[in-house]
This record gives sequence, structure tokens and C-alpha cells, in this order.
Amino acid sequence: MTDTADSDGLLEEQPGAVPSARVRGEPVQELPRDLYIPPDALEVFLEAFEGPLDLLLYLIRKQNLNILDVPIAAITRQYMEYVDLMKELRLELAAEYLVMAAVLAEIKSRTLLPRPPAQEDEEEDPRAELVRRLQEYERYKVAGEELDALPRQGRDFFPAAAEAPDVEPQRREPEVDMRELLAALADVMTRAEMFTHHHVQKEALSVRERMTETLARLDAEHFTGFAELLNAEEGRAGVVVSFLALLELIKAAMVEVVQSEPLAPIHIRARG
Amino acid sequence: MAAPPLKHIVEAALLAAGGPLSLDHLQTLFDQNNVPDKAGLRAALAELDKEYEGRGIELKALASGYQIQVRTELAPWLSRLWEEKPQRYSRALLETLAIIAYRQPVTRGEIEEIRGVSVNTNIMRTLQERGWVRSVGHRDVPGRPAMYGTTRQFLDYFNLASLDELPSLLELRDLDDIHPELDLKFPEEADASAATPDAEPRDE
Amino acid sequence: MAAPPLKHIVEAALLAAGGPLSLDHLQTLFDQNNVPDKAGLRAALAELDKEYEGRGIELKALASGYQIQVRTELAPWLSRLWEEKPQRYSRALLETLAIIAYRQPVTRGEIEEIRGVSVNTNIMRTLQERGWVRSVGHRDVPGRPAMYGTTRQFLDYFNLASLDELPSLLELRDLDDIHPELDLKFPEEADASAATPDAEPRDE
Repeated sequence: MTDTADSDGLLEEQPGAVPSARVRGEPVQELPRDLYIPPDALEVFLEAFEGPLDLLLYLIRKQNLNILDVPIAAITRQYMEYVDLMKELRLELAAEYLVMAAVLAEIKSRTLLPRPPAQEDEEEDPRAELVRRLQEYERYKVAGEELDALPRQGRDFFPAAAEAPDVEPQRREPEVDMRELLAALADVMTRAEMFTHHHVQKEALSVRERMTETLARLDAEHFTGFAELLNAEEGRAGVVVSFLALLELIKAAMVEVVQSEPLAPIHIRARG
Repeated sequence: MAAPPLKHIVEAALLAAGGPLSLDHLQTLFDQNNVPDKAGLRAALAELDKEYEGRGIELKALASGYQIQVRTELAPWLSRLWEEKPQRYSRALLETLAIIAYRQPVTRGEIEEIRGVSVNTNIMRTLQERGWVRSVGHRDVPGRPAMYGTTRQFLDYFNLASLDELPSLLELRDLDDIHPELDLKFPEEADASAATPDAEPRDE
Repeated sequence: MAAPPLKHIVEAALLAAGGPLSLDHLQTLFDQNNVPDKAGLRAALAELDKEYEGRGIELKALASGYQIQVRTELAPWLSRLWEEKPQRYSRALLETLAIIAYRQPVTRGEIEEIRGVSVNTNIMRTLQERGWVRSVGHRDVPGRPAMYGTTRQFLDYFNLASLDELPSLLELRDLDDIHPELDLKFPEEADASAATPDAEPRDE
């Protein structure tokens, strides 16, 4: 695909040489000019773009242009025509295409604006960021194609296997790290101490009180890690009270709880 | 490209299939114009059979076709190929082991007192089967409960010359302090590094 | 019974496993008192490699170990072994996989940034179900998004021993580079490159 800088791209620009095409079974009578696309392949292509960068890259390549020398006005015009076409054909248009349209329009306006001579040296070419993104995307587009061409197990090479005689699988003993052992001991020691102190000093840890304290530690701007709210030094009873307080706060919708995916760390912030 | 020798194609097919292939099935692998006859296939199979003499593999004719098999004599070396994934020891077992290591000689009752819960019989058995813990005598109290201690294998496993080399309880304090931090690790991370060997550097 | 030659044990193990085995893994197959050292195993593997010359199979070093494979030249005869056609992967999946392979560890947001479109959840799931991609931790930014990397199975599947063997990426060039670059060229070269401006430093 990347190397399809075929010279006939420009020939298809000839007006009138565009026959009608079918898109999703519906004939398309008029195609926008300047679309360098084999019309019979329209249907395929419209669904084949992997996004705005892919489309832009296609437009650039189709005209034998260098990414580093993108004529932004021409490309923007073609891009818009494509977007309009897709809208017209009611192809589901991802929001990203519209965002890119805005970006192109912005770059175009910046290239048209006269720049004060003093700043000329310092100001970057407004296309620079787009060119960077296009190149970056192209590398991975090509890398994906090359990955596809690599020999593949089950298609190009096959692992050799022979039937094995019946054998009883052996059981392997679990591995233990010294640190695990120490962590276990530390745990049990803490717990043992907790049990012994438990009867001596019964701290009054009311849930209400802890709710207030917890709220004071949270703010609405930043998320606080769930674990940070539980202070292990307080022992089991303290942790339980903190946890109950947190549950009460959640129930009362006073805090917001976020977890990006199952098992991911939980983050909490106060509701603004 | 010249076609490879028939016996190489047959060998490759049998090894790639991993299961028995009949002569009919082998014939279907070839282009219509180049299908070897059964006599030809049999001759190729006979050649392979001869090549495998004295090797670790052999050619077997089964009901459903021919198959390349690993010889039974090699079974002892294969038994460890499919070892079950090692289980992980429970927290309860590790705590019990730690208490025995630091407080030995210690009775089961004393372990239970420290842990605050009863100690499962399986745990004591697993620790003894592993060869890390043994009974070292009996406490001279009613019921004469067994006292447990750690073994030389325990020290070997943890790469210790003697019990003195166990981290001191003072170090344990520090560990206790950092422990809440350790718990902040993400489960996937901890799992990933423990379960998938991909994370480790390759030895090649 | 005399122990069979090392190379026969190794061959039998590789064929019985039907997948790659590392030197470490091969060592675990032996009795504790009879573990061959890695040099010995490598020598045995080298012997096997030599034996397989000119045959239908070959020994390959992949990311997760050594594997006996049917030579690529024989693939045409083997493709008829299975009814199912090998799966084709979408461009979106291949591009996503390429970004993860070359940029790992990388978050989904970063993949989306490069591709300029959102990444379908199915693609990430497929890649993980195939065992090619896994979460390798979380980026330390708000939301703590998962970072992804490739696995050894990924390399195995594409017959690679390490990530270094992946084709090299296109070079990025600076906007400022265009004109000086052209100026340095001889007229013929300049013409040639003007005709095919996308002939970038790729060797195909």
C-alpha cells in the first residue's frame, strides 16, 4: 500500500473520466474532483482507511508528494472533499476525522497569515507537528505490513512434534522467596501484637469521626490511592474503621471512586 | 525448485501433523500430477524406519496410520516435561514456617497462639514432606506435644549457612514498616512477574 | 540400562514437547545428579542441527527456546494437512501489534495517539488471548493506564529469537532536512528521488 505511488493517480483527475461507482449497492453518479482514487475501488477504500492519518497519507502518496513537503492547501481541500463524501454516503464517520479537519484548517490559516519578520526564525513551520505525526504513523503502518509478511507459525513454518509415550506428569514444588517468608512473619508479628494490645487499650474509633478525618485528607482535584487511606499502623481495628468510614462516604455520595479496570488500584477523590 | 525427496516430505508431514497419517491421507498432500503411489510411500516409510534405528524416535504403524513416536525408553526424561505448574504456598503455611524458623523449637499449640488461629494439619504435613520442618522432640508438659524445628534442607534452600543468618527481628521491624508499601503493588504486576517467565532475561 | 546419547534425549524432548524448550528447561529433565551443563546441551543441539541439514526439518532458536521445525520449503505439502486456512489479521490489529512491539511498554492512549483513531477493545482482547501481548504494569499518571508489551510467544509465532530481529522502522526526518538534502545530491540522483519521493531508506 505505501509504495503505490503509481503514476496513474494523476490521470484519474481528468474530469469526465469518472464512471459511476457503486457504494453499498447504491450507484454514485458524481464524485468530487481531485479524488485520486480508482472509482471502482471506492467502496473498498472508504472502509479501508484506518483513520484520518491513513487517509492523509493516502492522499499524499497518491500524488507522489513528499511528506516533508506537504502542500497544505491542496491536501486540506481534498481531505475536506473526502470527509464530505463520507458524510454524504452516510458512512459512519469517526469523530477523529472531524478533529483532523479542524487541525488542517488551522494549519492552513497559519500558513496564510503573514508572520512578523523578527519572529520568522523562531517560529516553527506550522506543518511540523502534522508532518511528525504522519511520519510516525507511517512507520507503524509499514511495520504492520512487514509483520504480516513475516513467516508465521502454522502458515509458513510448522513445529515438529512426535507422540510421546505415556508418562505420569511430575509435580513441582512451589518456590518460596526469603522475602515472602519475612513478609509472612512480619504480618504474624503485627497481628500478634495487635491481639495483645487489643484488650489493654481499647481505642474509641467511631466511624463518624473517621469519616470526617478521611474527607479532610481528600481533595476534589487529585485522586488519592485507596491504600493510602488505610493506615496499617493502626492495626486491624483501625483499618476496619477507616474502611467502614469510606463505605459510608461512598453511600452518601460524598466521594468519587475510580478504578480503571478490574483489579486495578482504586482511587478516590472528594466530590467537588 | 526441485521437489524434495519423498521421504523428507513424508517425515515432515508426520512431524507437522503430530498424529497418525494414513497412506491415503499422505497422498492427498501432493499435486494431482505428482501423487506418489502407495508402494512408493511404503518404501519412503521403510527408509525412515531404518534411519530411526538407534535413535530416540521410531516409526509406528497404528490402526489409523503411521506415526512418529518417542521411544518408551526415553520416558524417564520426558516425565518432567509436563510438570504441573507449581502451586503457591498459602499465607498460613508461610507464617507457620516463619514462626518455626524463628521460634524453634516450637509446638503446634505455640504456633497457634502466635498466629491467633488453629494450624491446619495439612500445613504441618506439607512442611515435613518438603523436608523443611521436622519434629525435634517433645515438650515436657501434659500431652507431650511435639516440638518442631527447621532442617538443613531448609537452610540449603534459602541459601543460609546457619540459622544465625536469618534476618534479625530488628530488620523485620523495617520490613514491617515498608510492608504497607509492598501491598500497594498492582496485582497484575506481581502476578505477571511470578507467573510468566517472559519477564525474565533470556539465557541465550 | 546405559543412558541414551544426550542428543537423542534432547531430540526426543523437543519432539515430545512440540514447542520451544529453553536450555534451563532441558536441564530440568535430568536427574539432579546427571544434569548436563549448558555447553553440553549446546553441543548436542549443534549435532542435531548438523544431522538435519538437507532434511525436511531444522533446528531453530526462538525467543523461548529451541524448536524443531519443518522447513519452510516444505510448507506447500503441509498446507493441505489442515482444512482450515490460516487466519488473516486486519490492518488495525497488525498496526496495533506493531506499535506495541516497537514502542513497548506503551499505553492504549499512546497507541491511539500514533494511529490517530481509537483502538477497538476487541483488538486488545484478541492480542492478549493469543498470548502475544500482555499488560506489563501501569503508567504513573492519573488513571494509571495499563502499559502493554509483547511476549515470547509473540516472537515464537513469528519465528524470531528476539525483538532485535524485527524489521527496522522507517527513519523519521525533519522538516528542515528537505532542502539541504536535495542540495547535496547529484542532479541524476535528485531527479530519481523526485520521481519516487517515497523511496525512503527501506530495504525491501
